[in-house]
Amino acid sequence: MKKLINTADSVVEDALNGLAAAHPSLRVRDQVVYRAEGPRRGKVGLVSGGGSGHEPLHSGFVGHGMLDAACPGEIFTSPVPDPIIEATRGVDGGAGVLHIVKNYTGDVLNFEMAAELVEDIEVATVLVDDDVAVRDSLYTAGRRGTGATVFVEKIAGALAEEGAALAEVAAVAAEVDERSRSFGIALTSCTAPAAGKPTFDLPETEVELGIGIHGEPGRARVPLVSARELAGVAMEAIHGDLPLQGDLLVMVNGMGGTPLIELYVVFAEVAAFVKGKGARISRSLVGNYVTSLDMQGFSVSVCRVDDALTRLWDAPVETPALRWGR
Amino acid sequence: MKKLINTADSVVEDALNGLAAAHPSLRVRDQVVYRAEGPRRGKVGLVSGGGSGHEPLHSGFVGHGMLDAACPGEIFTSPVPDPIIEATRGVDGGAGVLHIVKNYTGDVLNFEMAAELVEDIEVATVLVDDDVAVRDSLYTAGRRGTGATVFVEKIAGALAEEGAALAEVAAVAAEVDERSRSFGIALTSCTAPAAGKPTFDLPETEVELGIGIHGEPGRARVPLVSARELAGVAMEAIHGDLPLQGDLLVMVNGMGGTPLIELYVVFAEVAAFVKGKGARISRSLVGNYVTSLDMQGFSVSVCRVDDALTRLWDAPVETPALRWGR
Amino acid sequence: METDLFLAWFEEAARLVRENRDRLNRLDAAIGDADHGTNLDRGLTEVLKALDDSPAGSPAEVLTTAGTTLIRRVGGASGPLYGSVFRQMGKSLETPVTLAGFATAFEEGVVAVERLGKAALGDKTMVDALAPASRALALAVRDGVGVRKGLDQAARAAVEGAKATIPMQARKGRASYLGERSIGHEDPGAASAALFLEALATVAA
Amino acid sequence: METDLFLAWFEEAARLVRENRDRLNRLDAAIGDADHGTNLDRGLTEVLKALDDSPAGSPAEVLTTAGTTLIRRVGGASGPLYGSVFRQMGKSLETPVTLAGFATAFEEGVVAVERLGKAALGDKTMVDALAPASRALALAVRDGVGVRKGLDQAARAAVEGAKATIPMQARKGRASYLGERSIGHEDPGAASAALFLEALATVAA
Ligand SMILES: Nc1ncnc2c1ncn2[C@@H]1O[C@H](COP(=O)(O)OP(=O)(O)O)[C@@H](O)[C@H]1O
Ligand SMILES: Nc1ncnc2c1ncn2[C@@H]1O[C@H](COP(=O)(O)OP(=O)(O)O)[C@@H](O)[C@H]1O
Ligand SMILES: [Mg+2]
Ligand SMILES: [Mg+2]
Ligand SMILES: [Mg+2]
Ligand SMILES: [Mg+2]
Repeated sequence: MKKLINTADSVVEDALNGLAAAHPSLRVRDQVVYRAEGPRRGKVGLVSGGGSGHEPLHSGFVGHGMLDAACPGEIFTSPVPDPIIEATRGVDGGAGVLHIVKNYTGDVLNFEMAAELVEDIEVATVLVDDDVAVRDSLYTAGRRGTGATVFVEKIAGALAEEGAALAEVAAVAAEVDERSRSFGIALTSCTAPAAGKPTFDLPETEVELGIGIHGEPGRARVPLVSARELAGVAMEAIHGDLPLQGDLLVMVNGMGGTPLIELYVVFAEVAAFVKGKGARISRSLVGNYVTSLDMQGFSVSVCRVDDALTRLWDAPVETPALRWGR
Repeated sequence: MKKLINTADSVVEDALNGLAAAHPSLRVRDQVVYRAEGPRRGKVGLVSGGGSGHEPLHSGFVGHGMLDAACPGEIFTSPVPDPIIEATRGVDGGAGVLHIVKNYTGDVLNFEMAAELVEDIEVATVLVDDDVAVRDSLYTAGRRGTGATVFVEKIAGALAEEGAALAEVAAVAAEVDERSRSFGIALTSCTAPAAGKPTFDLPETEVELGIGIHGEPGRARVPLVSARELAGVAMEAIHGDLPLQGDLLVMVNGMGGTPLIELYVVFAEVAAFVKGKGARISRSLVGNYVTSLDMQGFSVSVCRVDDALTRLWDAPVETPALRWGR
Repeated sequence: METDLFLAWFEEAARLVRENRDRLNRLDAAIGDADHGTNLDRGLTEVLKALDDSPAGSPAEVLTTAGTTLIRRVGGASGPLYGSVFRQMGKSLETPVTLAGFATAFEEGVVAVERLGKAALGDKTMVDALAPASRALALAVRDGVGVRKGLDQAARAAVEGAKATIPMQARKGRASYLGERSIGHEDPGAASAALFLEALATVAA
Repeated sequence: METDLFLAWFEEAARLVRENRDRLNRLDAAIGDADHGTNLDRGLTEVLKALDDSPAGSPAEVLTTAGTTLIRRVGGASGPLYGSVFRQMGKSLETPVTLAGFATAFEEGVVAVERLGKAALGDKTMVDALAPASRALALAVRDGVGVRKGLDQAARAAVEGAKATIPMQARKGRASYLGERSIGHEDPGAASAALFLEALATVAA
């Protein structure tokens, strides 16, 4: 294992120190990342979190127009209730707090427990479950939350910034999740510092289809084909679940180890696919936003936006990883 | 070789199509990336370029407050004179054009030839040569241009946006280069699509010190040590060449395959080092800005800024890879 | 069953988990995210610390401290799940602790997990090791076998239950994302549950 | 020396470079960025195309077309450098082409590269193959040996010159970044320069 770390156990703590040193707009206390300026009276607070190793998710999205706090757990392990409780209290401006939770058993359980333990603050929860690679049925824990988390945090954050009530913010968050789908493909496994070796072995000539963001194996393993064909697989899976039509917010996301030039090659194919379906990419992101440590690969996330959602997407945002309008 | 590409020969072209599709603010024509809105009358035009494989450099820095055009060559191969000539004509607003050239023989020769061939436009050239890993002497081609290119393009771009004359813009670009130093370390080699295999083999337990951004081997090979020690090596090399003092603009740059969480671990160490020298990090960047395809590793770039340069750094910028203030 | 037995239980469980840490991680790597051993190891180390810092006066206190610590220190799915098993047991357990009393409290602990995780027998989770152990305890009580024998039968039932998860397709937790690909691997949580019961049988022997 | 000989020269050079493409890339990988073979291969393919599209009427035209195409299509350091060699030769060459005339034009081509690249003998560049070849041509002319023999001696001198770069420490181009580590490797540009001269000797033989 080759990593820029001090010790496997201190990665998260060391990285949080770096984050604090790099971004005066953030404050880090007890493994929670807050906006430096603290809560705003009357504004709904947004808290998200989950295992580390997905940077910039979630701490890179803390700031004006997006999250109020992020709770990073150990690598690939959801945070425990205590910091979530701390964060919830820390961001409350009297208008209640929204928990944005990616749909993983661990995240769900720990956020649930935290929510129960802060009786004095009104807490609403939205579960993000956009990954079409997972069949949503009685026979699974339901779909995983992946790329759409960025859409949910940005759009809900914008509405909260405008002073909307908790119920409205929770509603728009749920709406964005419903309108979003994602699919991921891995060229290589990732290596968790604690494990010290790749989570799975992938031959030089094969890829994993339908991977999550924790180095879990995907649903199937197929030969490595061209970017055009791989983008096609991802887009067909999404289109088959939520037909592409109208205006689309599209993110081509790198898994952490894939160079930007390759992501643009993929985006070109995704754009061609969308055009072929008669839909239109009205907004887009290309880069590393929801990663899986050093994994090579990509995921595509699509949200069928309307004018209201587009306006909220365009609203000013000022975070380490997403910034425009100020 | 595992890459998200269609064919090794079409990577640059395919990626440029993706870039154009992803960013309505850009226009791509004949392998040149322009601002969509075209040149502004009376504004000095900024043109940069070089081999591809360093994304987001240079095309990701085209936009308000930074470059007017970028000329991406084949992977790791500087562009030929024709597109540079095209770009120079395309961005000229009557106030002349600044060529920002990283100091590599190929880039220097091709930009030189292009500059000679556009007699009717006033062209000034600034060479970026910030890499302290290379001894600057009669016995080398001089120092390489690496991370400081981002500083030069941002600050010169801001001054040009304010309507300064070509001589002033060229002067501030040269000043930023003089005040900047960089040092890079690789954990792995990169794999160029045409070559199909790693440029050099690096054992599991070793790193290359003083690498460039083209997969060239570095000046020395040493055992892989902690992030703290590696950051120390880079910072000592920089400090030994340009003593750290006063306000510093610091970039911890990923080489393309290194996850953000590790870059933050490195940044924490860099910040501690700077503090130890009694200097102060007044501005910073952490992320992938000047990459070397899928190489794992990092580089640190430092610029000793004064208030004037800081003001220009803070000025509004709106490009795919760097954006604030609008 | 005295307080010391329960303290010894967690010391032995911590030792066994540490010993099996990599195996649990490997099992989790096959159908999850490769951290179950790391998570439990971290959690049980904290449990021993907690029991050291505030010596428990009763078996119930030992279980409550253990459960709370797991919830507060482990994270992931297994933290809250194991945490509620022991917290619920702590709530239900009355001193002096008989095998019958223990069996009842254990059953309530299992029910708590099933409720929290919405998991049932056959979903390929820790429940598939915990539930059979609970039934074994109930039978032992009915047949009036002693504590040692009863815990021993519970441990065997748990181990068998864990092995029985191999052919199952997961319906809960990360493993469920793999669909058919989850078949053919032992569930890491079921495997660690078996370790807990083996630990108890060992210290009671 | 007729126009056809010069056309044949570039066809043979293109073939040889294609054949040695990977070797040149490997040499460049050791002390540069692994693309010299790819760059020249791309460039010479374009040169043949250009010579096809606009048939050259004289040796000088062949060289000018080749030089311009290399500058316009190769990029990197070698594009402009090789390009100016041939462009300069095209400028200087007079028809009919005698060995003496060719030698003079070649020397001027070498001088052009030395000027453009600010490189001198011993800097571990293509100059270390080109300059010896030029001297060999001059001697051949002085000794009045025929075209075939003269070009053959030039090719040998170039090959030796290229080999002689192995122990050198690079002072120009990317290789210079490696300092002492550049010692022990043949310079890719010197190696390709030798291929150009071998190609000419072959077609003249
Ligand atoms: N819904 C659930 N109900 C019961 N047990 C579960 C459930 N989800 C997961 N588990 C158990 O948790 C184990 C995984 O624990 P662990 O790897 O520590 O957490 P995570 O899955 O968050 O990484 C699984 O092997 C399974 O036995
Ligand atoms: N300043 C120079 N003068 C003469 N030849 C040079 C100079 N710099 C580089 N070269 C030649 O160019 C060769 C490298 O060419 P190539 O790899 O195609 O370009 P690049 O270095 O831009 O990748 C070197 O091997 C060397 O022979
Ligand atoms: Mg986990
Ligand atoms: Mg090159
Ligand atoms: Mg796990
Ligand atoms: Mg080269």
